[in-house]
Amino acid sequence: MTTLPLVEPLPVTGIQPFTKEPIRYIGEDGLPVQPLPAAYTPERLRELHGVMLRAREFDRKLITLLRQGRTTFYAQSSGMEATQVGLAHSVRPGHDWVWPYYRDHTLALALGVPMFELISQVLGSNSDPSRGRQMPHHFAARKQNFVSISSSIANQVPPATGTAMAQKYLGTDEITICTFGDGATSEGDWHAGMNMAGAMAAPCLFVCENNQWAISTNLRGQTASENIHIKAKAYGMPGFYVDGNDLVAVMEVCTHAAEWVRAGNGPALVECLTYRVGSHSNADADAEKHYRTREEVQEWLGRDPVVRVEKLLEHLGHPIGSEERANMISAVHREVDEQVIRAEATGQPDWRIMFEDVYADMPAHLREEAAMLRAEQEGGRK
Amino acid sequence: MTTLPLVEPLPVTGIQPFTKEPIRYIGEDGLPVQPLPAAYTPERLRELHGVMLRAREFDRKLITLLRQGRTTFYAQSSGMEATQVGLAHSVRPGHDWVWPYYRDHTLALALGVPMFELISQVLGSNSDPSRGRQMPHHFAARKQNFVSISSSIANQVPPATGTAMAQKYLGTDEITICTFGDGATSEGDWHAGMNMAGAMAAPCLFVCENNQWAISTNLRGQTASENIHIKAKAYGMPGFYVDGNDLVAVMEVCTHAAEWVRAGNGPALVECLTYRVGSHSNADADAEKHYRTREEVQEWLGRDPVVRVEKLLEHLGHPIGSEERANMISAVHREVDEQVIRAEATGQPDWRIMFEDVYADMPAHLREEAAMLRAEQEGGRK
Amino acid sequence: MTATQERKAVVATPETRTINLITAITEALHEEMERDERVVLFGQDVGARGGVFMATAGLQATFGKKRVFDTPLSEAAIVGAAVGMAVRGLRPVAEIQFADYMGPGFDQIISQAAKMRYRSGGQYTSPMVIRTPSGGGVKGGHHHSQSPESYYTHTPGLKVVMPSTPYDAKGLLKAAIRGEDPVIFFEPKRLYRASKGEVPNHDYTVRIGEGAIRREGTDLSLIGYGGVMPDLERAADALGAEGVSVEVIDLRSLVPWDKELVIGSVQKTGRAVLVSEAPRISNFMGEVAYSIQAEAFDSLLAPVGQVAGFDIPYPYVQDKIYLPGPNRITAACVQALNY
Amino acid sequence: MTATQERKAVVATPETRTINLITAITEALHEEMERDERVVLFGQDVGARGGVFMATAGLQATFGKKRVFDTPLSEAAIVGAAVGMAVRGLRPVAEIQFADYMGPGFDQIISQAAKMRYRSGGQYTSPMVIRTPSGGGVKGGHHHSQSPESYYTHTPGLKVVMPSTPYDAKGLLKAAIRGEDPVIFFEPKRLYRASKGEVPNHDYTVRIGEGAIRREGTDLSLIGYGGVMPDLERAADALGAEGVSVEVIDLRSLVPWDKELVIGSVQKTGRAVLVSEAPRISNFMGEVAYSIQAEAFDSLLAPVGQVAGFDIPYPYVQDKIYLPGPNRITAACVQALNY
Ligand SMILES: Cc1ncc(C[n+]2csc(CCOP(=O)(O)OP(=O)(O)O)c2C)c(N)n1
Ligand SMILES: Cc1ncc(C[n+]2csc(CCOP(=O)(O)OP(=O)(O)O)c2C)c(N)n1
Ligand SMILES: [Mg+2]
Ligand SMILES: [Mg+2]
Repeated sequence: MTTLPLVEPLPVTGIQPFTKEPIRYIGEDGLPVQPLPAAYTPERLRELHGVMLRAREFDRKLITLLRQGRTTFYAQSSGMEATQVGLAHSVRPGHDWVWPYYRDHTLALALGVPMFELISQVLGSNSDPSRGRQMPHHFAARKQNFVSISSSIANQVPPATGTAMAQKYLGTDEITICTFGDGATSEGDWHAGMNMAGAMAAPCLFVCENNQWAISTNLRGQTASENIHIKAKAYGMPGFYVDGNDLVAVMEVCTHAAEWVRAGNGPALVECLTYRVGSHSNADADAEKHYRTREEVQEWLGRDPVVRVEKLLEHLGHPIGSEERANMISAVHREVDEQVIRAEATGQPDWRIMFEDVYADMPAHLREEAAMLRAEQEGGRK
Repeated sequence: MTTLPLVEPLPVTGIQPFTKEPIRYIGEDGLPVQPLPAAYTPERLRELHGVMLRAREFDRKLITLLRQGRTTFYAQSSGMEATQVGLAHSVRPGHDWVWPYYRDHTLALALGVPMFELISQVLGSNSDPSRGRQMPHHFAARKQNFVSISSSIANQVPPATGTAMAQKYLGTDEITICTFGDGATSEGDWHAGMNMAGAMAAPCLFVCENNQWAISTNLRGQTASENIHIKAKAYGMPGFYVDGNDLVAVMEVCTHAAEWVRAGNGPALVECLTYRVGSHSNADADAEKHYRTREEVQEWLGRDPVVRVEKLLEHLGHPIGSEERANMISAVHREVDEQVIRAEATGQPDWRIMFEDVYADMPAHLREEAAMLRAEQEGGRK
Repeated sequence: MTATQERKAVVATPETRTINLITAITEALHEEMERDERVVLFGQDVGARGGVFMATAGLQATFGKKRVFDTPLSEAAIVGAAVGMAVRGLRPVAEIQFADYMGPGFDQIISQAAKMRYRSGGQYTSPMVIRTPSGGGVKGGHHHSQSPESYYTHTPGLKVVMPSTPYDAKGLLKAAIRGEDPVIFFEPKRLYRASKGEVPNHDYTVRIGEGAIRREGTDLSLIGYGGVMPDLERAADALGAEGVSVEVIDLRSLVPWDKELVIGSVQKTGRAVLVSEAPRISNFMGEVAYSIQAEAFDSLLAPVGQVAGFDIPYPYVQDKIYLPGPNRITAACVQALNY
Repeated sequence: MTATQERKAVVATPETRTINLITAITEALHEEMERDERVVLFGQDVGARGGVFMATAGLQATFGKKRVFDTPLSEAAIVGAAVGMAVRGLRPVAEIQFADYMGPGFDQIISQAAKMRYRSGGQYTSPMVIRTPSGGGVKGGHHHSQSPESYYTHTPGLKVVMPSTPYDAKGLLKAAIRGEDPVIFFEPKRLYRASKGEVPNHDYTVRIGEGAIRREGTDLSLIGYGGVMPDLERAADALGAEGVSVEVIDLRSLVPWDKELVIGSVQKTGRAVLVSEAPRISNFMGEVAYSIQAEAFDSLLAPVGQVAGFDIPYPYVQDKIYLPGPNRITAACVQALNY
């Protein structure tokens, strides 16, 4: 379910940048508003739906893990599955490179990062490929070229440009994908990286997961520009605007934009208009009610991207039965539970690991500090 | 010659943002390409021409001062006089606030900053209002609300937004003017300040003095955007494009944009397309030949903004005679020579002043450091 | 009146209340905004949200959106706007959501805020406060745990403070807002609710630059600031139980810092241990150590000891192990005592 | 072989040339680019212009615009691009035009370059070099004179070096480019042409982390790095003329630094004076001072002395007065000797 073939470009139609309205293929009622490309067979759609649902339930299980005190932080992507799964399908996992942000675990799952690795990171267990160094949701996966996440907003944008520049320098056919939220577009580093990418014609696909809020600041508080994608004009790159809750539209637009980038035209920006239906993070769970109305949240809960695919499948005559759906959900829950047990069984890294990976070799001052800590930690056990 | 009345808004015509070509009133041959607004009487034009020529000759004299070893640095604005003088006439000196950059001495002169103060800063004499603290061309003038310049490119942009926010908060009718070069638009701080200004609807007029080079990097190396003013779209503000070597056009467009800002519409950006005909600075004098062609420089020398006003005056039947011109020039040279003598006569600040103005009061550690230095400096003289 | 006396005086007065550190900050902001219309508050999520730690809770409701407002997500814009407002005559108090996120605003802090008065020869000034939660102990990993104060203490033109008690938090914040210089105001986030103490009901300030003797002692001077202070007290308790008399000093202000108080203490005790949680190399405590040995050399019975953070990025899993705890502090004291 | 021996060996060999420090840098870049195709060079004006100090002069002509190129005017973009390139397998060498302009790239340096290896558990690394001219003495005022190295030494994950001789400049730059970690490579700009010395014609590197004894002595250890080194030599000469035997140490590397060498020297001489030109508070030398008194306490005949920059923004007119000169250094040594 999670491994993707190298992308076969879908037949690209007349997708245009700088549209006034978000590009859409499937209406909120699940009916196509423009012809559905042939590639979207019911089988393919069901497969994609499975990826989305898996991510959704992973999110839900994280809340339980947090409540149980087994982790300390979550940042959900519920409501944003069409954006992240759609984007994943324009990426060649392990070939293209991804500089993601902290809300991208659905993207990670869709790119084939094993759930075990994600769970391990969230728990900070010995099985975490990042060795328990970062707070939950700051994933890194070597095999998928899914680069380690920094909390510092927009920090990934200039490095993503650099990776794309390296790809061009090396003469590869790889591209780099860089994701960020709407809030991130206000940071200086965002601008610096975008402008450099434009000036260097770096093969980088920038994707804004515009979920309309940056903690308590909405898009109008964030910028006076009409929307996000228009900012692409400042960098001489095309800016595409897509309904981020429409899986087909995201796949089509991202694939189109990625192909455009692959063709050597330089970078592109895609704005996926979606919504963060949950709180910003666990730390925001109560506060959220102070800054946005329940009506707004309800309205967007009603625009559920997973449900939209289900409606489409129904329209296509291949509905997902309620029992089938329930079975899918319990399969994911079982999967999470199993991975949690497996990950916890590996234990947590101890103090020794703190001094590793600061440098390639451990310099004398860190050896001294480690020795001091050894005395403290092991001395106490005598 | 240097004091301006509070701006009387010129009758504003159909000046539009986001034009494909720079707005122009006077052609390179000195003939109006659209009707000359009534305010531009020959008398007024002669006065403005005088300001431009004074700045030009000031620039030339600085080279001499540098060659004589009486200063250490210059950053000329030769070729950019129409931009800076034109802009100055949309500002109410001492009422509006200005966050300038290091190439703005023509702007300073046009706003009425006494040449004595500028010369004093360049020489680092005791008469420098900034007390010899900064390298030449980092002016500050309290009376004109001409805020102290930081070398760090684009650093003035977020503070300019802050000053405009304060003006709005205080309910004044002031606006803030913020200038910068083309290169500055690549910095993160530029973006941060512009975006904040848009989001806060701060009364700030941003003016890009696009002289097409940032040291050795030309505009195409700087950004892939079509031009600079289009970047205003990213911030929801209008972006005006003006021929920066056309004094009338700069005055008309800047006044229009400033009035728009004063009217409470939020910020605006004006891009003045001009050219740096000299080297970036004295440090660049030889190197300049390595990165741009002599033909390009010659071409722009042929588009001299001072000469363009002279051609216009000739066309209007009020030519400036060659003798008159020569007299004007020698008057400026005399003025500079006099101010240099006056400034040098005040001497240079000694070591004591180093420890002042770090904080409002001098803390103990600085008193100790000063005492140590006193012993060293005065002990030696015993 | 010495700082110790001052503290006793506070406890003695009937006119006090016990509050926690974050409430002290909210109160200081509230009172200063009432006192002076030039005071404005802004940053990410400080408005309706009340700040991620609720330091500004209720202030927008009280003072309106004009005086308490959310900004776009840019620390450069936030700091820069504060500079520009200060230059134009306001008294901006900007919040940076976590000290770890001062990075994008770094050049505005060091090139604009710190140098405005100096570079303009006093023609322009930037009296402003940057408030920011710092320090570890909340399992926040790299970017919600760091203690970057040394960067700012190394930047002339800035004042730098870090309170550890509600009394100091309120008094220092008021002093910072009323002062004429830019102040970086670090708030030890793990003490927000853990640190409780008395504050007077009347208006007061704590002078920037004055340290406080938390307990007097004769055998060793234990010196710290911010989030580590409760652990210094614990270590002093433990050593006290063994008959060692420890003098505990809270620096409170780093720039300027109270060298006189520290040197006086070490001249008395002959031993000093310095505690901070920032990485050790180029840590502010290096300056304190240098000064002690330079100015109290003949009084020293043992080398100045130091417990600092490790020279590694702040780890997630070992959050608590990273921090100097009472044991590590006690061990350093014992080493100095046994020298 | 000790560093002193090494230096002598170089002078002895016929296979050397005398060049200045900036030529050493250009040569190192040239040779490393020839050796390894992954090495690319970029920054503001490093291409046709050859850099504002001409450190990259001729390199674009030799290696083409693909490998040596100008960037837009953004330090965040420059540093960030280097990180992204390094992560993808290149060996980027980025130039920041002046160390004073690292500010806008600060968060990329501290959050990305410094933490990549650690935070990813070694899955990703960022071997890269940031070269930048630093220090005073060129009448450059605030923004062309500062010595910000302490900020970076306080940032775990970065290596920080600053050579003072052509030999070290070339050898350290090569080591930095070949190494696996991000290195901040400070170039003391006032020595670019003033510092001349021999370099071997054959390929060599200088190990990051090793100091060098510039002259041996028995009465006092005089320790510095970078631009101040010639003044240390002058002070040592002056003291030598008075019969004082000064050991002069050039740290060369700050992180990691050669504590063993320094402690060994002070154990021998009993006196130490540390010289740097950065503001004193939270200066890197605080760590050196702390370590000396902590580890050589019983050898010390006088407190460790320090000559640093003043805690003020770098002034323009008093450019030379600001810097520690031979007189100020000599005075500090005399103070230590007379203690
Ligand atoms: C430089 C920086 N400043 C502040 C923060 C604190 N912070 C964490 S998430 C967030 C909002 C991000 O909003 P957005 O970019 O829209 O992403 P979203 O969380 O909505 O997906 C903020 C302000 C941070 N992580 N980094
Ligand atoms: C942050 C920063 N980086 C680099 C520099 C070095 N520098 C000085 S001027 C300049 C070019 C500026 O170009 P532009 O903004 O177009 O202004 P112009 O000099 O052309 O008027 C550069 C790179 C600097 N002053 N500040
Ligand atoms: Mg968002
Ligand atoms: Mg320019």
